[in-house]
Amino acid sequence: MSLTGIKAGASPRGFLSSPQDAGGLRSWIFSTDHKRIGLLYLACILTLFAAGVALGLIMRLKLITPGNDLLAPQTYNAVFTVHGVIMIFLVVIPSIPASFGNILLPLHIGAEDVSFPRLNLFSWWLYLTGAVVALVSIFTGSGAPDTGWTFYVPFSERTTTNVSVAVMAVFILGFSSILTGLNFITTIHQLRAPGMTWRRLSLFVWSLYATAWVQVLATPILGITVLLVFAERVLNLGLFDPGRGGDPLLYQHLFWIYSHPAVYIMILPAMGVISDIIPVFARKRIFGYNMIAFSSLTIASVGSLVWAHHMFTSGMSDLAVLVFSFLTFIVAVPSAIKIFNWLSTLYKGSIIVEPPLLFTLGFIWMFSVGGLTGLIQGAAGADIHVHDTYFIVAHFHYVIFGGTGLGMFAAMHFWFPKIFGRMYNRRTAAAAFWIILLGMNVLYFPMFILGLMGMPRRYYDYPAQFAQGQLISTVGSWILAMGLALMFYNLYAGVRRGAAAGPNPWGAATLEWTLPSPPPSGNFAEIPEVEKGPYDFAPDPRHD
Amino acid sequence: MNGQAVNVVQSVDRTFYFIFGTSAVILFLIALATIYFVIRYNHKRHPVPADFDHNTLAEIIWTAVPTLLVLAMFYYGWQSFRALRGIPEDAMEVKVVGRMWSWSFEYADGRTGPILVVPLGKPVKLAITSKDVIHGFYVPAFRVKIDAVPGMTTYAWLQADRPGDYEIYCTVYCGLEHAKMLSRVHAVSPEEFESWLAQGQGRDGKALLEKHDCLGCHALDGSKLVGPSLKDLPGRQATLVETDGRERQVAIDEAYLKAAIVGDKGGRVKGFEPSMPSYRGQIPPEELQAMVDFLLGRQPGKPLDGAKLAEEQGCLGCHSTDGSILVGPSFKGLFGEKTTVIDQGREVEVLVDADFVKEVLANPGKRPAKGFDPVMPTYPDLTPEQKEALVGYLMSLGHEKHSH
Amino acid sequence: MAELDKRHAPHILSDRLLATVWATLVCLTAITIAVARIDLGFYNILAALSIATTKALLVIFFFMHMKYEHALLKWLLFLACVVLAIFIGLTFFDVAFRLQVRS
Amino acid sequence: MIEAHKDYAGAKLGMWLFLFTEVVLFGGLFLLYSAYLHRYHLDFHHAARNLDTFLGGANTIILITSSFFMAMSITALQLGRRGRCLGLLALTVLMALGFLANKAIEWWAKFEHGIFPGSEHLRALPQGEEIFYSLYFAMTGLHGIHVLLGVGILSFVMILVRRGRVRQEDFVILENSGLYWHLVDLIWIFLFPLFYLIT
Repeated sequence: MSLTGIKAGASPRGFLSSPQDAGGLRSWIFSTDHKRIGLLYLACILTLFAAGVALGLIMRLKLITPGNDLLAPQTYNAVFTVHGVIMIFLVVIPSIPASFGNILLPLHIGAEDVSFPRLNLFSWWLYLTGAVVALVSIFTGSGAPDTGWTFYVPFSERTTTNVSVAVMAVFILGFSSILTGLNFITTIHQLRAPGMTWRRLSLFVWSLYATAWVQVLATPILGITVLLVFAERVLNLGLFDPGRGGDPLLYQHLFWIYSHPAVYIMILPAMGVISDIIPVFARKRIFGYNMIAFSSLTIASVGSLVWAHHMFTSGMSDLAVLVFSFLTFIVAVPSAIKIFNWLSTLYKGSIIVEPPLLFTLGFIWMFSVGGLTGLIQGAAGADIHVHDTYFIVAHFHYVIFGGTGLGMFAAMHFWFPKIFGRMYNRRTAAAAFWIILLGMNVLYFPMFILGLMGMPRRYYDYPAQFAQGQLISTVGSWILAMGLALMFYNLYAGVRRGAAAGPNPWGAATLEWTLPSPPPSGNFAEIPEVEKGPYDFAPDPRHD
Repeated sequence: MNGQAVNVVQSVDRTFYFIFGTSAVILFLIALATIYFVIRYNHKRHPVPADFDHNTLAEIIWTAVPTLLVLAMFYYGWQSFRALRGIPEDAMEVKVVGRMWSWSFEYADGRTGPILVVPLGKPVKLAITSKDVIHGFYVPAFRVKIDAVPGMTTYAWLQADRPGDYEIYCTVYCGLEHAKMLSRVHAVSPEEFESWLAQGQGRDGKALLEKHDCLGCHALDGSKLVGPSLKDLPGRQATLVETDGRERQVAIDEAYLKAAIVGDKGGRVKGFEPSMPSYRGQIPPEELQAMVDFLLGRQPGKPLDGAKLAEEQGCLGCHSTDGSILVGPSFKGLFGEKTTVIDQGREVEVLVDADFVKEVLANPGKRPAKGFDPVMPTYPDLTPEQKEALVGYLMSLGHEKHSH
Repeated sequence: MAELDKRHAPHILSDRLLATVWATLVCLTAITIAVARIDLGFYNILAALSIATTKALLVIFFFMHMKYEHALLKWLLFLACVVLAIFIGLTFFDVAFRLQVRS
Repeated sequence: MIEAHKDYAGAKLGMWLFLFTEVVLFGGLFLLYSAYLHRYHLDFHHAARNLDTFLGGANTIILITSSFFMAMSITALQLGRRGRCLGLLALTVLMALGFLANKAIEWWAKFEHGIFPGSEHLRALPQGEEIFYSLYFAMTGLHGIHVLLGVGILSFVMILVRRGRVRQEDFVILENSGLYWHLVDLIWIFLFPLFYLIT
């Protein structure tokens, strides 16, 4: 699309510029424009991500040698709890859907906004409220929560720390997530542009759709669960307390009924991002569109049935171990299919290596490590040994940071020129990527070994035989931090001083690239008629 | 024996290596493919992309093959899980109790201890539970892990084939000292095990403190762990913080210690978390008494050493035992004699007997000795036993003079 | 592409139909109380839940207009109920088969 | 500013999705209920005997009737009879308040007997009965909060109807509030037999 597509009189800064009479912060925090809301989410998420990373670095520093007393035991316990709560509930779960989902969903389907723009803004306010309440729980009352992000009973009922406030924060955040999911499902059903059939949806939208269903149907279980923990602490209700006839394992069931599917809330949108980026840089239609879309739905649905594989050592029935181990292995298949489809898309393409593709390849590698080590945990017997050890810590950091994190960074580098109308320095971005990749592996790989050696997680101190791995891991954390700093600095510089990017720097074929960068407030001057699929590149594709 | 003699560790490890090997190959192929494609089909080398977007045969293959592979993994995983769960019928049962933040192991004869002693070559069945929150019982060397859940008993088993010590960890986060909830499996020859078991449980106070897991949180050497140290308690005071934040001083005496053990001391000790679980109804009275006696420095069955007590309480700083006059009258020859005191401004003769000594200890300013400054402090913290012991001590010094 | 927007004008339910549904619901309530007074053991719970489900379906299909909604919405409702049933059902693989419940 | 969507079907789809989340929210409690019923079925039978079937039955009838009025009020507005719609809505809210009053009496009576979460009396009962009462308070309490919210929502909708913001041509807000109210009724339809009738 040429520059003539820009509406006459449209600001070159598109939705980023405010009307004359309503500038400033208010025009952002009360805006119902999905792109502004998406950017607000992105800003909050990245800020909290930085906070979470800082806590992670502190923990790694504390663990650099055995017997180190940089942090008091109670402080360490609070730090890993807060690191988990921030990273899971405030960063990773909303990460891609709330930020890029909001920005891109209406653009991808050719709509002027989501179905319920005011509800969308309300979701963000709820998110902000949840974040504030979470912060309040850290700095007030009898000390930051020290339960781990899982809030397992009966410990979470007994500890005197500020758990009651923390679980309310989780409840509020859950509500925010539900409303976003509900909004997205309605939008995808109702607001697709003429000609935008289900089979012309981008795979990113498909992944958002699958994710949204998990958000709507699983999150309420978390809501009621944390409400009950709150009620046990504050109202003296006794539903999980073993001293009063309660069954603490039921808490774990309820918790994981949400929190396992939450892993798919985290990873599916990243897979969607990857599915959208690969064809663009291979200049080739996505391989197996139907299978990828279908596997998103399969992962979301079967993935909701495997929760108790977090409980193989909990003392639940052996039959349940059998059933959930089996279901867990079944859900591995659609993930494998996605990987093979991505590889086949690269096969015989005409590949141009740009930062978004680098992060995408990083995603494939890291997610493969995380996914494949997950198989060890799915196998009932092998899981017993590695459960609740550093092996798990390594596994989920590979999946969530290596997967969702790199997916998010890929999305940031891919859609950056669209959102800001500028380009970052691509060489610096590539350098940052390699440093991040190196740092992640030095940080997390030793944890697999530590876990196999028997090092349990959530230990503020450890016996001497684990010292070497812990030291390497801590060094890795510094490499990773440098890489992240470089990447964020580069993006920030791009926002400030980057060269103008033009409407479609990558030569991509989804609808958002037909708009000027940044897109104008109302998106499309008129609702487009869609006549081709999201990956049907023009015959002479190369833009340069 | 009964088909259960399969080596669990080998079974688990076989599953692990099978999955690990398969995964490593797959990972290698994926990584290789991405790198190869990016180089081989780089736009410089391969400017025109091929135009295909599906291949039914390939898709069927790469759905079917992973499905078969994961089903095989599932099968092996389940087999090794069954090996872990299939407890041999001839196993010796040991009860395992987790509590914040220590393990305790109880054998069939009621003997308990903080480490798990097992005989070589014999399967040991562990019946595991918890007194407070969920803990995780983990022995990496045996690939054994199962949660200790309050209100429930879970089971595991292990069999040691080589003598030695194997670490036990807690794997479910359980609060402040989760990282220090360590113990070990001590594997010894069956003969050694039998003789160890035959020794029976120690019954002295220290052994009992160990038995009831006190020493996981309270050191005997003065160091500060989760709870205050139990060293040199007699005559000390504790600062309690009540729930409303007010602080008060209490004497560490028998009543206090007993209340503290059952969770009734009415506040937390300043500088510590109120994390001590209540032992109400869990410790037989005679064991409780033995522990308290030990903590208060009493020899069980023997009276307190009055001389030592007088020294510890600082009496001898003002009262000599050799007749010389310091700040107060000498203890030598004091007991059993008449002495002159000031009672409400008047000089009165009183007999120094047990009642008088106790009165002075409780309220020295009431009837101070004539010729001395009324500077003696009160000793409200002394227990009745301690007072008796001091009386006895004074009596012995007085008796000495009479015998002259 | 708003697929739910087939704009068959909103269906208006007559007061008489609503009153019939209401009367049925009241009768079912009476029946369920009556049935509960007969001791059928396990079947008491089954009967109570069957009647409750019938009542729920009446409310959903008439009071909540589901009878007149697009098939998609019916399927989604079905999906939500199935998901909940599966959550409860799968949990019973543990709850009903745990070796021993109390120490 | 984008003009407000008049996507009637979309608004209803969104509302139904929200109702699904409500169903699943209560679903977590139903899961607990079924698991504990399996574990303590005798205790549950004993404890349920202490609940007043008459009060519970009366509340069932009250809610069903209020649901009925709610449905009729939508019919009335669809036919353009605003006064009748308002009257029926008022009746619905009145019924809801009646339900709450009834519930308050019932809870109060329990409190009088020393039955409230964590009470000495409860602690002395068999564990299954204590769990039963905990579930009873949790589920009817959460339901009660929903009734209270419903009263608020319906009162607000009454104002909108009066002001003509909700009218014959544009009544999706009324319809969605109705859906919410019927859901509250639906939940109670299940709570009633589970707590009052399993003796």
